[in-house]
Amino acid sequence: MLSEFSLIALFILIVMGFATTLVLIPQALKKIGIVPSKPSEVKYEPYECGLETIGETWVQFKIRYYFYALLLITLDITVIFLYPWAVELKNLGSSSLGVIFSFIGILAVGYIYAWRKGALEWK
Amino acid sequence: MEIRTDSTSLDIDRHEGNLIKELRSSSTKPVTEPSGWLSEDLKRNIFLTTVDNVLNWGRKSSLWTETAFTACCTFEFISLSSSRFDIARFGMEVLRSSPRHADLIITAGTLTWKMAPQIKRVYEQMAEPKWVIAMGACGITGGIFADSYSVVPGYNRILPIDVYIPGCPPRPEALLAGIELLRKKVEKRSFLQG
Amino acid sequence: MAIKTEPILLNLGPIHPSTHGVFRMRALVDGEVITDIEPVFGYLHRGIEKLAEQKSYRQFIPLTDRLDYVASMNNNLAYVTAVEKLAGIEVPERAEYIRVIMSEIQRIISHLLGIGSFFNDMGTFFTPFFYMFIQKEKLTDLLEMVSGQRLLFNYMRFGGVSHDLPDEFLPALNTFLKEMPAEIDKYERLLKENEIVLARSKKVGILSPDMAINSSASGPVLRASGIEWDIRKADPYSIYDRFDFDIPTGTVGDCYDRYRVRVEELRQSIRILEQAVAGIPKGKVLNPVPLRFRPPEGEVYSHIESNKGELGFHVISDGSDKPYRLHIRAPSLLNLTALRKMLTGWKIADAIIIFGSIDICVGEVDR
Amino acid sequence: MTVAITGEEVVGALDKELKGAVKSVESEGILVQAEKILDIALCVKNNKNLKLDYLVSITGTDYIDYLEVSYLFYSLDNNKRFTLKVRLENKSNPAMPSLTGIWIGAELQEREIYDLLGITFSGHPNMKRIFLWEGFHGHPLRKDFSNGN
Amino acid sequence: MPELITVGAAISPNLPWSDWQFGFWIHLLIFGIGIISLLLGSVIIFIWLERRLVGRFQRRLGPNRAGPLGLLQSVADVIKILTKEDIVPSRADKLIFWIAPIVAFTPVVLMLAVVPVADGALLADLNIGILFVIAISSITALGVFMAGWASYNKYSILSAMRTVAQLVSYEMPLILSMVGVVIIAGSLSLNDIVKTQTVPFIVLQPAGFFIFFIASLAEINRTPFDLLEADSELVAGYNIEYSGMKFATFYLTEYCEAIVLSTLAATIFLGGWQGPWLPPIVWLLLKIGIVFCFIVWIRSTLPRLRIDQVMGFAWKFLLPLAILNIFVTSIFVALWPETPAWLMGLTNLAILVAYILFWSKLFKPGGKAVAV
Repeated sequence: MLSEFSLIALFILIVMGFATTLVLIPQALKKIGIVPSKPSEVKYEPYECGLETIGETWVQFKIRYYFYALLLITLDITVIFLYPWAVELKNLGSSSLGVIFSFIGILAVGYIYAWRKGALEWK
Repeated sequence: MEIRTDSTSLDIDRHEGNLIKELRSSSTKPVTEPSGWLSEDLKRNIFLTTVDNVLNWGRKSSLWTETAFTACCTFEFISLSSSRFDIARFGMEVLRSSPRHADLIITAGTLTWKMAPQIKRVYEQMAEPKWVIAMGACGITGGIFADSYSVVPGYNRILPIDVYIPGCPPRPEALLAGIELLRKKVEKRSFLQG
Repeated sequence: MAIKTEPILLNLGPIHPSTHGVFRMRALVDGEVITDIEPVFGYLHRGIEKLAEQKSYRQFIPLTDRLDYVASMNNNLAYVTAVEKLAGIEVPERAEYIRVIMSEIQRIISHLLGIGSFFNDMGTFFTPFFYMFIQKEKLTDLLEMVSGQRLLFNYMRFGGVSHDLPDEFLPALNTFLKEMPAEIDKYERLLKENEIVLARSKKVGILSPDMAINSSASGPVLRASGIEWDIRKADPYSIYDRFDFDIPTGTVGDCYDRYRVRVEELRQSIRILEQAVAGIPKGKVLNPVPLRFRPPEGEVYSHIESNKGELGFHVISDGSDKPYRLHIRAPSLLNLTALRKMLTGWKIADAIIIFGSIDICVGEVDR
Repeated sequence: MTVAITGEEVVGALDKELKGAVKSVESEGILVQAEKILDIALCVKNNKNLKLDYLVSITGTDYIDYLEVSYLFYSLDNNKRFTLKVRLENKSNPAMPSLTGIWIGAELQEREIYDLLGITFSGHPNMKRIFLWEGFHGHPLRKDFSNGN
Repeated sequence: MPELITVGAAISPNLPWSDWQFGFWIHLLIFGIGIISLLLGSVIIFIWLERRLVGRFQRRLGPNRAGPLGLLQSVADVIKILTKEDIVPSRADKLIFWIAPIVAFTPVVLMLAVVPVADGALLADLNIGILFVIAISSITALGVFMAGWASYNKYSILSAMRTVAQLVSYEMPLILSMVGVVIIAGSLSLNDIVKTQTVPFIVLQPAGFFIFFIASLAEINRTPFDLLEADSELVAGYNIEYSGMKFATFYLTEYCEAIVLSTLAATIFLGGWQGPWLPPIVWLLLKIGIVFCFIVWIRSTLPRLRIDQVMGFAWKFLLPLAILNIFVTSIFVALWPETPAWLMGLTNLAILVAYILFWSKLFKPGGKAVAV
């Protein structure tokens, strides 16, 4: 079984190698002169509808965006228990149903609590 | 730094006003086409022609326009990319709004001095190789508003122009002919021009 | 305890895919919500009112085309009726009918483009826009038949219109009028009950009636807030009192109502066109006026119901052949008075939709 | 038909002390002193039978020896219209009170008159140039404006 | 189901090179290069197909001048973008700016490693195929966020923030929608799932397919959820400062994601390479094309949703439906294993329709009513 993952690991290397060559081709072509390059000071300033950017760009952003990431982590744990159960449900029979439904029930309580508290709304 | 649009906007306006004044005083003569460097020793024709043809064919048949449309000619360009005079046939219906992706800027409309620094900045931020089509009488000489106090008499004061298309507004067929002219110019471009 | 976040100053700048031309808004954005927004005008200010003082009355007609470049027939009509009112020039019967036909065709074109770009801002990637554009191309052919131009027509003169209708104009207009209602139903099937359109535009950017009156909005923006005020009914100019049509008004005054009012106005324009085509008499189309035309000294303000709202020309003449002062009451500029209050507090996605639903034309805003 | 309210009718509707501010009465409008314009406008707007609640347009004109600003109002309910005129003799830096307190619609139009004619409106929330850029010399719609481009 | 014993070599027995001494490397070479070239070839074709199809939806011709029927249009795009100038903004975070396209592109190609092209013909027959796909698919969100944050541009920052919100919150419905399929198939390996699909799972699990398709539409940032690159609001989204080949990598990623989504939908729900007459790979490509055309159809008709509606839709509508779907399928499989296929499919469909009707009463369109 382990060699399957070694195949995947080698494939990851192949793809990353391919991606980096894809990105680095223009640098090589620039040396030959096929890719034109005229550096100018204005060209490297950020584009904002034809105006200079005013004020800082990397600022403290609203927490609202990250909140869903926290919510995902809490609900992602179900996957770790759901998938093995789902694979073996045929031979486990009906006894495992009760276990899983109680597990999902506990999780649903947390989910409904978050819902009622308005954590899901986008304030 | 706390930014209140009302209170601090006056000095933002004043800063932009100075930019406009500088540009207005400095741009009195038409900007000529920047002639690329052509060093003699690199003129190996055989190698050039095949690579040139493939590159120029690629660039010619996928010109992406930058949405820097100002006034009435916009609607003639839109009717060009609509179902009747379909410019998508030439692969040009991709309207990229960021100058980094675009390689052709069609100046559809009158250019005023207040807009000039913005157009110049967007042109400079476009990635090489780039081309400019001056569309309409306002683009060529300021057209019907040439003697107004706030109109730039022609885009070539600000940008180097490749193709001029007369007409106020030029018909879509005229615009298509202008684009054909530009595609011929792209075809004859040697990549050594940088 | 909310962590203190800093707003960023975002330029929805002159070169932006959905600002309908060169219009700029400086927005103070906190995360996704706009806390304060300031529109910046003037990127297309060509000084038309100053140019008017250097041109004779007749030379100024082509300049009126470039005001609201989607409604050039209505701009001509407004300017020409103003000077006729000042100088007391009579217009033949057939010319009045032709003017009403041209004005209503221009209204259909402008509303089609306005609705199309409203849905472009909503993100439908040009599909409804190109469907409406096909109908607009048919109308452009009609106007090209009459004036030889596709967009800026310079067609009307003092005392009538410059050319008579070619013979194949009225049959072509009739075939268009027969097929247009079916096309409008096609747009309705695609967009009217679309859940995403409803979710994005219902109760978004509400302009209350008294705020609309106080900020002197006009046209579909005013009528969408529930005020029934249309110059064609309130102060009928040319021969609009002979046609019967009704004025669609909205109830809530949100983006959806503005879109509905424009669609209903399309249907009303078709009704007017049918009656005008049926009743058009024969006869000459122009009472000629001398080239170096000198209206008497005086002052006049005349207004018409252009596509964006009440378009008025305030002409002051001192007896010479050049107007002493010519002020243009631009509906697009005054519809933007309440823009700052309408956009504050909404998200960027809503701000683009609300701005799109007001449907301005920058040529008219900046003159 | 949008019928014009006659000057006399409006002067009759004004309160006593405002009558002094009326300089002359024309067929469709009245000429008033610049300082009293706020009270007259308020009275015209809130008067029951006048009800001129819709500010249509403001036009500024440069008659060589004075600057004239004319306001046009509608009453949407009883379909009436009325003009209010103000003359400013001092052309070096003309100033008059702004109507944005009563009609929000006046904000952009007054900024346009400030930009193109140079009349400053006191009490205006955002008195800046609207069309031209800060640092533009002169006001284009003045008759003595040299077109130095 | 015979236990697949991999004798020495890591690949299933019926491949010709399975017992050869260098079998492992040959297998890697053939399938590795095969996947990348097949993907790039299909991207070139699908870009052209999309532009033609959107053209036809808008009653106009698509590109037909570059080469016969415009087939060389995408090739021309590639040549032009390859020789475009590379711009790295001065105030950008250089390292992350360079790495972002690679981090965004790699996971998309990796997902194809576990997709069977024919019986047993896949790069690595992991017995945890679906779990691998889910784990890898969340890395693209990271790549897109890096791109948005590193390019020091206000619009791309907003787009990066929206990535965090949207791509993350559509992970949950995506994961839970596949649990129903796993319960019926009884195995995680995609190869076994395709083999057990005597009846395509879309018939057995319509609710599962509904959630899977909508959640992955949001994952690949396609209308009506294309908030990341909302070109009418945020000028060009996260790739506003990228030009030349780095921008092409993002453009490539977008289309690779669309193709990978169609492949996953085809293998998991439409019965992968199974089909009566044609060879298996042709069946797979046909099904991919059908799903892709459906995506293009949606793209050219529907408008875009707002960020809070997208979030509300994921957490309040899709998630409960996914849990309900698992609930119902597990009861069927556990208590009543030999139910006829049509009955299970019908009840699933009934639950989906009832759920939608129940929700349509609650969700009234009309954002927060702010009167001015």
